[in-house]
Amino acid sequence: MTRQSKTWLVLGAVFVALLVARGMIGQGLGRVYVKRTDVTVKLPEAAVNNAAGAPSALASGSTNASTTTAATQAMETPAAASTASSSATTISWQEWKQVTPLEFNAAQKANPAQTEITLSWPRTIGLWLAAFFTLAIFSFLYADNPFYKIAESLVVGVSAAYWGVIGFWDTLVPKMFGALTPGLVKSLVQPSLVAPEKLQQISMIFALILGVMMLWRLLPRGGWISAWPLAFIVGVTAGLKIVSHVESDLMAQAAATMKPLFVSVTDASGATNMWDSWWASVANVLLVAGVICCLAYFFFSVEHKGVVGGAARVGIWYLMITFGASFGFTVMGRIALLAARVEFLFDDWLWLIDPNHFRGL
Amino acid sequence: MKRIIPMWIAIIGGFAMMLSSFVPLAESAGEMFADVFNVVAAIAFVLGAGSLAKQHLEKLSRRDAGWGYSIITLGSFLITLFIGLGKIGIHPNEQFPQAPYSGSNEMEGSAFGWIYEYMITPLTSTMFALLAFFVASAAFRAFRAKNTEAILLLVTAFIVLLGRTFAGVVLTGWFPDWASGLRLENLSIYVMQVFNTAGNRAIMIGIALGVAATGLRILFGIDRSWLGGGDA
Amino acid sequence: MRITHKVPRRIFTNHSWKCVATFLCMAMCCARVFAFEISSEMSESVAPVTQTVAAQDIFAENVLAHNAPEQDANAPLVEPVNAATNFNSAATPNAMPERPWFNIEKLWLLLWIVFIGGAVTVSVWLAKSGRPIRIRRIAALEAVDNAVGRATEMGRSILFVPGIQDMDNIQTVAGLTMLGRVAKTAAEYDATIEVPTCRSLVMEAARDTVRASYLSAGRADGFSVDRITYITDDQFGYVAHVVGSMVREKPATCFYMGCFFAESLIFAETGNAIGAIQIAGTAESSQLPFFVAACDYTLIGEEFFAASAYLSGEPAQLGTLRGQDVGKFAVVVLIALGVLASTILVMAPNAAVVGWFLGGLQKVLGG
Amino acid sequence: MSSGNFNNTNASVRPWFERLDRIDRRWIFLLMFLAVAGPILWIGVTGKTLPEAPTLAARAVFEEIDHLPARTLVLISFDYDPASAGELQPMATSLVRQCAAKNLRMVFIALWPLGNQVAQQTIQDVIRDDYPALKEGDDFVNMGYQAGNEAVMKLLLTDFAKAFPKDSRGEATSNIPMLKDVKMVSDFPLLISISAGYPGSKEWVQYVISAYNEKMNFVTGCTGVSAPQLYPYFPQQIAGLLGAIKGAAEYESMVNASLAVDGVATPPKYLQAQRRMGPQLVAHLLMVGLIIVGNMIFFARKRRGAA
Repeated sequence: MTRQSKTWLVLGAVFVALLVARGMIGQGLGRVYVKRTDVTVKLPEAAVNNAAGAPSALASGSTNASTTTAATQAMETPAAASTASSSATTISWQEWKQVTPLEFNAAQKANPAQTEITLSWPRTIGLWLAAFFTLAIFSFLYADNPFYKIAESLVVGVSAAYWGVIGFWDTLVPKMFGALTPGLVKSLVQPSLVAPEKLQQISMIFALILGVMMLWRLLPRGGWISAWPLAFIVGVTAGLKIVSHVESDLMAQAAATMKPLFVSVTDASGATNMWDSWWASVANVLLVAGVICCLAYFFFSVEHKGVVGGAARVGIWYLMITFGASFGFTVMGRIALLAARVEFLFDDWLWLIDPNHFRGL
Repeated sequence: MKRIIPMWIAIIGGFAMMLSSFVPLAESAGEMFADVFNVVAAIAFVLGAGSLAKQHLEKLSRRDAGWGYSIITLGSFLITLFIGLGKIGIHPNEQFPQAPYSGSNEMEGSAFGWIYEYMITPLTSTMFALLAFFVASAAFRAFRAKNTEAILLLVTAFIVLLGRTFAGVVLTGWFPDWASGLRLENLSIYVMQVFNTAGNRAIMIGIALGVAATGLRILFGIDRSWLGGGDA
Repeated sequence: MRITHKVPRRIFTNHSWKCVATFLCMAMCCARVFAFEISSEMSESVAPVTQTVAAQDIFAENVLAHNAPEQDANAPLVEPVNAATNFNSAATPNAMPERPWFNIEKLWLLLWIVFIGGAVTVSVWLAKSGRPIRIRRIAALEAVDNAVGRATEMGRSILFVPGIQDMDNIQTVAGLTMLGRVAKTAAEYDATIEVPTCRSLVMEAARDTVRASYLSAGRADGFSVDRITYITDDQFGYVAHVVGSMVREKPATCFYMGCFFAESLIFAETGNAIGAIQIAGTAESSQLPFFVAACDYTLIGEEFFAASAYLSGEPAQLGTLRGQDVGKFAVVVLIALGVLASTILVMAPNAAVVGWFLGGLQKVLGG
Repeated sequence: MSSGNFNNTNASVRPWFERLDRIDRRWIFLLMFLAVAGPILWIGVTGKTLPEAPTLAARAVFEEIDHLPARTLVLISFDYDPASAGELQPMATSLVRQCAAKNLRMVFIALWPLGNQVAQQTIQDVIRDDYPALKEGDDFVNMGYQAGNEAVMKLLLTDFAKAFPKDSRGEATSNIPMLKDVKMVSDFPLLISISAGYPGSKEWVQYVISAYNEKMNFVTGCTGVSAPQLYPYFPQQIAGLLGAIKGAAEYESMVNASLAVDGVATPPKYLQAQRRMGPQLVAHLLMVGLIIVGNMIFFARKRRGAA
């Protein structure tokens, strides 16, 4: 056994021992409780006949998948209700909202036989999985290891699919199908869809053509045509960005730099405050000089020698100060992120701390 | 020919878009392009998915080192895609019960929502949190007074870091009022107001010119390397 | 670097006529617009007059503001003007009921673009006609050859990350042009180059670019599509994969060229830990500090956009860099004049000519 | 990712700075983890928070609100969504608490779609729970979200009722008693924006505050990322500025101190920011320490090299 695997074994053993010990004392370890609510919705009269066929296709999947504790009740939801009798004009389902352990305890105290607030196994398992993933990613800081590789493979697969799904339901369906087949989208997905304008339809047909050209690559011949949509995208991007950058960066920033080098600050009595005036003037001088020197650094067709060289050197100093300040300012946000993960481990998972009084410590 | 047509497509598209920014009637052209682009990108996901599937299937069939992890990637990819595209376990939106797919994939308690909350969020946000460790190691290694530039970088970062804590306030808080400008917290504000503004402004002006020149190189057909043209 | 190209003096080369033609079109548009402005001022007498009056008022307010006791003189001169004009246009939304075919408020923006376009066109034309161009050394770009050569020597791969944004971001496009250059050098040195991408479209574009680079280096057989892969659209999913493969494959050289956000430091620190030579370039100013701190070489902002032209060594491309410099020079001169005028104005608030001059300068910059 | 492996065999021969310079960076990682985890655990278990010494920008926010006479109208814009609530919610909670305690009349608006939701939550947590005497319509009103970004701000310059024709309950603006005298945005002596980006503080300054700098005061709370862009406006256009969780903690401590009642502990919801500052302080000190040690190594080695 190598030294490294020994280290891993010892670390793992200590960790599991601590975890078991933690589970024995206090209120135990992370669990998630959910509260059930029954939702019954009336189908609009007109829709009952039209949609009667469609929901049944979805019926078997209409249970709340992650809360299998109540799967048996959930199985008889929407379509069961709407297909059981043809006169049914309502559909119903159950929703589960996460509640704090405090609420669970209160409900149990009031009525030990209550079934409204229950332990959610899927979410509790999810919580433990999330904790495992958090630790697996942190383990990368020590060395690459199988746990990290599992987490990495999983996050790649899941997130790629996630963005694909988002692209389909949030972009393709409302934008493209919404413009080209509004009837279908209206009846299946979004009854509130506004009828598309002609221009919108044309642009979406155009988009579809570009998309098909892109996919042409998958065919054995004629893949070169996919260069056309790419060229269109690159060209249009270039055109758009030239305008927006010149407007908001070049012109606006240059205009903001036209400051007087000498300022007189007057206080409440109307007298000039020499000290403040001096500081304000120095600030403006430094600012204007800085902008010009930094710009000198960016000159390409002039060697950095002589006056330009001197200015460029001062410019680099300014840039370094800028970078140092940004670095220092960003640290706080980064530490906040780590603190959030640590809080997740200590609070949600290990129940070591309870800053929000969710468990009434 | 295979390079000339795309080049002209880019040139015409680019100039048309540039001019549209100045014509009130065509002001929405930019937004419309954003829509078109998003749709094309969403369709092109098929290509990405194909590449992803191909690399992992090849790894599997070759039994490369770590092929087991490819199973995890492929499996999780397909399962998530299936659940998400089919809106498995999503009940309709309460406002539109007649539309079977009106429910949102992100709703609490759905399978897709579960994947997001208990897999994607912890994995990606922990990855993000690794930054806290890396800023520390980068600061230890890189912030050393090797030359004037490094000293400026280091001293500014030091002042700002210290000024962001209670310790910095305690350290220089006793400075008399007339020297209050030298208190760490005020010093870091001063650095932000003067030096940071100057530096960022110059960077932005430079970037604007750089973007303009890059765009013009494309629109004038001078730079065709992006076209797969290599040298013009 | 001093590049002297002796190109035969042909005025209407393939590119120049295109550049000149487009430039002429733009100039004609401007001329038309000028004519439009004059005629609209003549025909619509009421609205423009109120606007001029308002503009004078603002200006007077501005001067007053500098002497008013509670107003700190450090206040930027620009914003009040901006806001007040906006306020005016908001207050009189019906000044122009019909939508004109040209947005007159953006006239100066158009002129700026025409100016930069003209500067670039002329510089390119001069360069093509054989004028020597001097371009200063950019250390990061001088290092590219060595960095690629190092990978070949060590028998390891090169990692190229073209940012995490899609093709509708100009930084990604600039990153891909850079990829073209690096891939060509890699093909010449017979080094392998890996390009993991965060978007499907970027993957496709990168494949085209690298394929063409190998082709032009005469090594079409060395190109493999499988080294340019799509990972995932998710920012940190992508990061997890890239840093994981970095510690496993240990590339000798890493390039980060494009639009980066928080992941910049994760890449750079991991690359540092595996001892890779790292060259970064981005215009994302919030990420520059991290690249500067952790990479061997960093292309800062404008340098990043200049990189592809610099590496190409072609006179036409280098000419565009000089065009950029002309634009920068104009900005510096305008800022200097503006600073001078506003300083005089503070000392002598009644100098009407200077005030008028400053107002004009503000207008040139869209104020 | 093991960095250069430490060579144990001749470690004892090397001077201290060489050993420290070649230190495995994983020790730094461990220190960072302890610097963050330790304070979280300590604060979580004991419930104590670290002291705060308010800086100028945060003190200015407190004083701007503190000197307003009772019943003054205050416009509070919620320009953020739950994604940035970690940084901004403590500010929002404390700002509303101070306004409620001072008996100012608060008008809530939102320029971010989800801003209305966080505004409602804040109203529930602070006003309804702790200041139940305040009446909606007389003492506070939530006008909800209005789409249009800067266009809404420009409209506010001339016509408040046009920008926000009804409140989130559906009551017409003209029927709301506390808004009777409000014509436009300059009728609010104080504007507060809690901002996570665009549209937010910067746009308020550009479109509203620059037009009414003498009539209105503006204080704002913003995320750490956008704070550097706002500092140039302080203190001329922005009278008070809370930057990131640090600004929130400073301000929170001031509000808590001003409203403290002997013998009654401050509820945890008013301590969110100060709780989060614990790990920040220790981790920042660690970073400062690391920079100092790094430079000690550098200079020690330089001297050795020169000798």
